Amino acid sequence: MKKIEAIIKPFKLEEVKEALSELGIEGMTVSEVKGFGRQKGHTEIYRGSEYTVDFLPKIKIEVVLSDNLLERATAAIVKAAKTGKIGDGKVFVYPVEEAIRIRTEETGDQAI
Amino acid sequence: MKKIEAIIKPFKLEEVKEALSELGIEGMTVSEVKGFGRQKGHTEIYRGSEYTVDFLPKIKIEVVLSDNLLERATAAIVKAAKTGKIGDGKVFVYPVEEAIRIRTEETGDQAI
Amino acid sequence: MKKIEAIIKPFKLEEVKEALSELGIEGMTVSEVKGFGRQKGHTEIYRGSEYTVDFLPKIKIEVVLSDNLLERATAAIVKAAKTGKIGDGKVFVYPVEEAIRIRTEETGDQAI
Amino acid sequence: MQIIRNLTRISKILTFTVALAFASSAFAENPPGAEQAVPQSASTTQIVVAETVEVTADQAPAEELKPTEKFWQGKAADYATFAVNNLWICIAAALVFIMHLGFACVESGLTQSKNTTNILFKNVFIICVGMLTYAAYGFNSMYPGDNWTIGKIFALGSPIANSFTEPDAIVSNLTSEYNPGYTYWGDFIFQAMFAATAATIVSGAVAERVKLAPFMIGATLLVTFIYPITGSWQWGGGWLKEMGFADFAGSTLVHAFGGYAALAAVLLLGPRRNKYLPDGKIRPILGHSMPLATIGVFMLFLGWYGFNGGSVLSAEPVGVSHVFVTTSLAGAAGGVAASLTSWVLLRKPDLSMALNGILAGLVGITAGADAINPWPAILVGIIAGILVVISVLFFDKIKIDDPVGAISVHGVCGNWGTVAVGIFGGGNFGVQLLGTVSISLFAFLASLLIFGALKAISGIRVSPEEEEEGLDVGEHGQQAYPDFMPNK
Amino acid sequence: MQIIRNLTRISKILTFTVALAFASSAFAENPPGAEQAVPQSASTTQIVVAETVEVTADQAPAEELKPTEKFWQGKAADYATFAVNNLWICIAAALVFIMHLGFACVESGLTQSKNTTNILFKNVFIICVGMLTYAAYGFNSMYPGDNWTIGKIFALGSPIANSFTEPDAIVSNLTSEYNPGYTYWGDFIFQAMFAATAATIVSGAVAERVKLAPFMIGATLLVTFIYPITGSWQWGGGWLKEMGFADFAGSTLVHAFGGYAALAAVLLLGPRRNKYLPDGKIRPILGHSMPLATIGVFMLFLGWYGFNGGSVLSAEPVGVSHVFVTTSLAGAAGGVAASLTSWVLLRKPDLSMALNGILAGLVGITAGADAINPWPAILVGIIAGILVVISVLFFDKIKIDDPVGAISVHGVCGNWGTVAVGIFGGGNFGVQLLGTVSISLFAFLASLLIFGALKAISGIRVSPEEEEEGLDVGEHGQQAYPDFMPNK
Amino acid sequence: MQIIRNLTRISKILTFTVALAFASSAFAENPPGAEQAVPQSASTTQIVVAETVEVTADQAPAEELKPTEKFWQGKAADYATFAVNNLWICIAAALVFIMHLGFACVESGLTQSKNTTNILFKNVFIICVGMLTYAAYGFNSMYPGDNWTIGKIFALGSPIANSFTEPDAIVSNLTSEYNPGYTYWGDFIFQAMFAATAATIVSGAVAERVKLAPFMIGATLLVTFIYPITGSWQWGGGWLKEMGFADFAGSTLVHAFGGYAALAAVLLLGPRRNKYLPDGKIRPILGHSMPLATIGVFMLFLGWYGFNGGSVLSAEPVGVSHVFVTTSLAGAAGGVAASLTSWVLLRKPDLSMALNGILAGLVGITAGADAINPWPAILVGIIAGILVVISVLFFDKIKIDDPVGAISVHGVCGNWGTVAVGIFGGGNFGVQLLGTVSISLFAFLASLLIFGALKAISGIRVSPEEEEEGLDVGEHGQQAYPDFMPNK
Ligand SMILES: Nc1ncnc2c1ncn2[C@@H]1O[C@H](COP(=O)(O)OP(=O)(O)O)[C@@H](O)[C@H]1O
Ligand SMILES: Nc1ncnc2c1ncn2[C@@H]1O[C@H](COP(=O)(O)OP(=O)(O)O)[C@@H](O)[C@H]1O
Ligand SMILES: Nc1ncnc2c1ncn2[C@@H]1O[C@H](COP(=O)(O)OP(=O)(O)O)[C@@H](O)[C@H]1O
Repeated sequence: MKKIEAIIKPFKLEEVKEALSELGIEGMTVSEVKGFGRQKGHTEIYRGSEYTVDFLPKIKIEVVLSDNLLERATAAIVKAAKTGKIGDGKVFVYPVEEAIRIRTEETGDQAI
Repeated sequence: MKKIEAIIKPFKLEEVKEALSELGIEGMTVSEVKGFGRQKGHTEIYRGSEYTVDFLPKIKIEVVLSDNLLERATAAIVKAAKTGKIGDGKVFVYPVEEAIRIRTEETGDQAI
Repeated sequence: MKKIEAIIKPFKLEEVKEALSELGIEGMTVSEVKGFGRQKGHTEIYRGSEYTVDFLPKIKIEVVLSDNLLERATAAIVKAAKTGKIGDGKVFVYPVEEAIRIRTEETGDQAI
Repeated sequence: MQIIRNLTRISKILTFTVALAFASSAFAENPPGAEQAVPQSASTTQIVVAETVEVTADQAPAEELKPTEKFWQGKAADYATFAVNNLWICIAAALVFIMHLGFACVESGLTQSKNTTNILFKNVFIICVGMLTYAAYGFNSMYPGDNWTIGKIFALGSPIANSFTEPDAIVSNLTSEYNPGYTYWGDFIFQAMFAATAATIVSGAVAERVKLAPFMIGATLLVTFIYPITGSWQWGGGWLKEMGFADFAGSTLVHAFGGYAALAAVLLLGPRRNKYLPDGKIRPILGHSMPLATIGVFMLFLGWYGFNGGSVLSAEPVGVSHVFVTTSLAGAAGGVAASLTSWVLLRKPDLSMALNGILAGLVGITAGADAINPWPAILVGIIAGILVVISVLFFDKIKIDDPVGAISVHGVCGNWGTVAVGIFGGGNFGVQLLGTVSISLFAFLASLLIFGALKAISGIRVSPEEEEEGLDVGEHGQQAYPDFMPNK
Repeated sequence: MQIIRNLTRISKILTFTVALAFASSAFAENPPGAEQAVPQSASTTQIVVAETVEVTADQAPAEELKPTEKFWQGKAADYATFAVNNLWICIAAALVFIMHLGFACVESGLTQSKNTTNILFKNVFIICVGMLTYAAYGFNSMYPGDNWTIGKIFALGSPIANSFTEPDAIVSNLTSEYNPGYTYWGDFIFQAMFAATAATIVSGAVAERVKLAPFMIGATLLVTFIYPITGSWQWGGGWLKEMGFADFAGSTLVHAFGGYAALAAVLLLGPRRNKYLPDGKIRPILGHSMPLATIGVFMLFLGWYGFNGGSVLSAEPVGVSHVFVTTSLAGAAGGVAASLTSWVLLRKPDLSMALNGILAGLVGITAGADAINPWPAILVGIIAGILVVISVLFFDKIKIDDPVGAISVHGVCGNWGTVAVGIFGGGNFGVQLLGTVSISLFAFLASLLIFGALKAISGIRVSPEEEEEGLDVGEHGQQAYPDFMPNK
Repeated sequence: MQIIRNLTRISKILTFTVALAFASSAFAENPPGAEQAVPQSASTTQIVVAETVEVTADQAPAEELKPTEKFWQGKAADYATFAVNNLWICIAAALVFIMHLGFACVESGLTQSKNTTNILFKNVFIICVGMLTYAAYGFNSMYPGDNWTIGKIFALGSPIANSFTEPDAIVSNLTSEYNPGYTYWGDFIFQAMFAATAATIVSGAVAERVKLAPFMIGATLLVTFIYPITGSWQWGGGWLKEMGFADFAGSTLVHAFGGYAALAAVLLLGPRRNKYLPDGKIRPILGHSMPLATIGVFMLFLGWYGFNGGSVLSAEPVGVSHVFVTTSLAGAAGGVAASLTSWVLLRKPDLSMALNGILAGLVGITAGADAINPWPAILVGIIAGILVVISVLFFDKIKIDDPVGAISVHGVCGNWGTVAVGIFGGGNFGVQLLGTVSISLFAFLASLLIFGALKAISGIRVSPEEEEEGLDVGEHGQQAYPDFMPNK
């Protein structure tokens, strides 16, 4: 099993979700994060003092899936999330040692 | 060392926390996430337009622990978090290569 | 590639960010989390009833980086985040199998 | 299709309801206090300015004058006094109106964000429906004049008048003949604003677990049928009035009424899940927004100037200014006393207690704002401020779960304020006690009956799952603060 | 350096503007309705109390009295009446003022948090600039007296008077000679508060996508030049007035005006991104804060007591109290009707619809608050409450994207309220229809012209990227709720 | 046990305090301005309506009339005028009251969410305690009549009267004999509302770092003892008044007083951590809620109609309506000017600056709202709006950290408004300058002394850790927006 962690632009969430659903992936966990990267933030002025907003709002999607889905899933995410503009985000892949569905106590690929 | 990532129903947090404490686990990190899964969301109407809330509020618990605690910890989490109803969540286990306590610079099992 | 996950005190974020920048690390993802640990929370009273706030606000920084940067990065984070007081937080290191930059579809060290 | 069918249904129901009211107001016997009520197409002709009176008095033949103009002829000074009195009643009504925003904010601020839409909806609904049913029934039930159904204890209500067309009726309802302080309309609207308050108090105490529809029905019944009964006992000239009971602006008639009706509902409902733990510990459930609660209390304080100030029932300078002083000082004293009490008893100054303390002081002085002098008013406020903290702790101890402290603020301090008139305001202590106890009891029993019946029929509590998830989604499908949302 | 240069520039521009206004007010022909306007260093001398009048009348020689004192001599009762009338107009102006907070809260509550600062800024700006341009041009354009430029259809505006110094001018502008209900100043300020309302209505409908600068220009042009034109047709004594049109406080003159101006702007702008999906589905874009929206509606309801109550233009007791009753009941009925309608049609009771329903009822009764009796007023409110729900659904269906329902609430229910006077308030149905249609149409066309021109010149819509990211950052560089921030 | 012991302690302290006040008010020499003050059980008998007067005048023997009824006999018109005047003072007091909600919202909106409960608590506390101490000491210290302790410079305070029982005292305190505009009670309550304002201004400037208890003590001392001193110099008829100083509603007496007291406190406190970085950069600390700040400013604007309008001290039509116009226009001009200035100087239109600009315009016109004509009032507002932006930048440049701009808004623009009366309002420029400088300086020094002493005794600043973590948890153990919480 692998875990895909995708950092994407917030407004791409729905498209990525649908792309994953089409692959038969039925579960994922999503959170709001702030990203710092090549996409530089903007400089703003608040009551006369300049400051840089260099942490931009991003969405993090986490999906644990079986190894055989990995390639298609990353490709689908990349396709759905791409705008071609800087700041589109990243896909990271991590090894997963175990997964358990709390409700049924199933483990492994059954659990996800 | 391993990392357990448990996605649970929000109102189960306290019970899971206590179950872990009983095992002698003294540290964990918690965040609010939204989960998409078999537990279907609900369809609502806002000013006449239907929409589906399919991202449901969940809590993510992250615990890094030594290998020997792993089994007992997952079991404890599963037990504490289970309601038997769909949407109870998942437990994922990941390998951890290193841990450092910032305050003391201890590493490995000492650090967690 | 490795992923560093650092749980730090919120007001140390800027210093850690700068320390990492100085190493040439140009990307990271940040989120707000609550931490439970040796740094005990505080007992408060709300309308006469006591309760314990044992989840304290922390910041989680995630950086994926190439193996050769790992040591320097962890050292830099530890140095920047340390106050010496309890609750300074942790640095965890995880293996990463792949990274993809969505915009360019570059992979591996190129992507981060 | 479905939509159109539904729509037709709604409009039929609504039209029927209004038609009924129309009919009854038009053909029923004249409502008590109103001379007659034949419908009239427009009342544009009613406006008169004393100024004009004098001018026209010289030039136009008297028979062309409108009835009110005729009435005021040669009484320019009385007209001016009547105008300022009536204006004050109207402004005071607007101030009491804004108290309902205050309740909405306090109640939603002191509860969890997952129940916020629900609480706001309840408050919005109650003020709206309360005004309507008070027009349809309550006003005449509460102020029956001589039309008591059961001597000085109960009067059947009826719709308010729709208009006055006969010259005599115009004069006797729309000039100082009706009352030196206001017209029939001014009287109605000021009282209507009071009416919904009692039900709104209940709303806070039952928050975070009561089912919407039964609550709406129960609250509507309370405000429509029950509040006017106890109201009639005193302000309607009933048996308590005759005994010399004093309750200037309603420490008992409005606040204790609401507080004890709330108590009954809370007993029937039970506490929120996980509020009282098996091991005997009390788990606090934190209010989600202190700014909202603070806005609410300031709005209530502001509105109280209308609530108490308007209860002078005229702009009489000594009365109004005296009431402003006692109301302000008692509210302030309650806030300070509760702050200090919470600081000493609970280690740190608790903003929510300070806010409750202000309200406690205001509720406390409401019965005697006219009769109690400024310095004793401060004492009334201080005692109310201490009392409310202890009372909140006490109800929690005996596991009566009142998320916003409504029973303590309105019930307990309402009682205190009423007997305080027997101590500091020249009232008869025994009568004061009797009055506040009997009305509190009646409100409690009536509420027990209504919500008890609803509990038996349909249940009054949401499912444990809905309670966990929040009533906003469960009852309204609408979060108060919806956050990030898939973007397609 | 740069700063100083910029500063000099601003102050030059501003000084120039004010100087211009000064000049025109000082040297221009006397503004219509004001006898003369020679600048005067101070007006401290204007204060007079009837009390004093009598005293001084006995002791001091008459020639030492100030003009207003002289005027009121021997008319102590008329003075009292004038004082209460004028006071009410001033208080009513303050109540209308607070409606602008209401709009700001409703509009920001019903839209996304990333556009909140922008909406608040627009509302703050409009009320400020609206008062200023109404002083500089609008008041005299709307109330031309006999100074029509194009007979009963259009009058050129001019700045309001700066002061009155000649005894005759003082008396004819600052006593009941000007109007039995208010002084020249009271008249101006009450009307000024109304003026900005129309533009504020537009603000809600175009929210979340309109470019700031063009909006500011367009709204300023609307409120300065267009609103006074249609206003003059009725309240300024123009052609509609002469036909017997009735619009008591502005269901059409203010609300439908705003609603149809909004409609034109929305048509030019197009819907928000991703609101109407290619597959025909409508994607709701949730309002980010129900408490904010609720605070807004209560503030509007409160303000409406000034809006309608003040439109009696005096404190005449029957008029004011009647208007308070009809306004309250219609607003309440709108809220209840919309709640029930949304419950039946949309499965669950929708708070945002209940709130819109209250506003719909209030807009509906605004034209006939004086002329319609309480029970028909409830019917007007009920119909408005049902209408607004259907109208919101309808506009969404035809893909006209109005985030807060402004077109439905103010436009559609403004029309309804105006013709309702023809049904329930003794008005001529045909004239009512003609009036509301012609003003709605004029507002629509003028807005189409203004925003159309702005669209051609500079564009009126932010870039898709800015829309995604939010106008708060795009236009203001300022989030409404900035959260965690690097700490160094 | 512990609880009961603590409770006994509190009630002892409180009873003692009140008893003291009682005693002093009952047995002390008559408070200045009040004829006598023998306690009286109830004052229910005070209500009189002119109406009644006339009726009873014919029927009842004169000796049965109450003193006020007797006084008003045959003066029905004067009674009406007095009623409207006094009513206005009372309503104005309620409007000034709501300014405290305005301050609470602005201050919490423009600071971080971790300090919100603390700021709200401070504001709630100040208005409460301010009213009480003004009753116990301030009112009579500020309005000593002839009872100066040190000629025209200082008067020792004493508690307000508790009641008036002798016929002479009743007439001389509760009719127009006291003042043509209000009763003794109306006078007190209007002035009491003003008193707390000065301390509230300080609250904003010291936000996010001041220790709660010392702040509460310092603010209480300021409002109790210092504000009445400078107040007495002008409104109490002191030395500045005699020099011809003009400060209509308190640009200097209230606002500059508060602003300079704040400046001293800020200098003693130092800036917030990490606000001014070692490399000379200024790190902005963003306000956490723009809607809250906006609600606050609108509430302040609304309240200002009472603040300035009530300062006419009667409902005299020309005065009130003139003040409404100048206040509105100056506030609006300030908002527009600050918006444009921030747009030019700071690249984008800054909502927080627009909001500050409105307040600046309002503060600016406060000294001359009666004496300055509308067009110059706009100029006063424009200059204030520009000034406030520059001033905020300036104080930040010299590292004086004022989170909400209180020193600029109230201090600097208070000064400007006062000298503006010397330019546009017929005041003597030199005297105006002298007045505003001497009061600002006195406030600064007194505040320096008070907070300096507190700093020496107990420290006035929270620990760096508490500052990082937020004062809500540190001082109150209560977050303003508590989020998810373990559920057991
Ligand atoms: N090394 C990294 N580790 C973790 N997150 C990263 C890293 N680099 C980038 N990110 C995340 O990806 C987001 C996009 O990266 P950025 O460099 O701005 O643009 P791009 O994806 O086009 O290269 C960042 O905002 C950050 O959240
Ligand atoms: N493959 C997955 N990867 C990551 N998170 C998942 C995955 N599947 C489920 N989840 C998380 O677990 C939660 C519960 O899953 P769900 O399928 O709804 O019910 P159940 O746990 O009963 O199978 C989801 O809301 C989601 O947050
Ligand atoms: N085993 C763990 N797994 C995950 N997070 C942990 C663990 N232990 C501690 N943490 C995180 O680190 C934070 C600091 O830990 P704590 O024990 O309070 O102090 P210290 O870092 O000084 O040892 C905690 O608040 C929590 O967020």
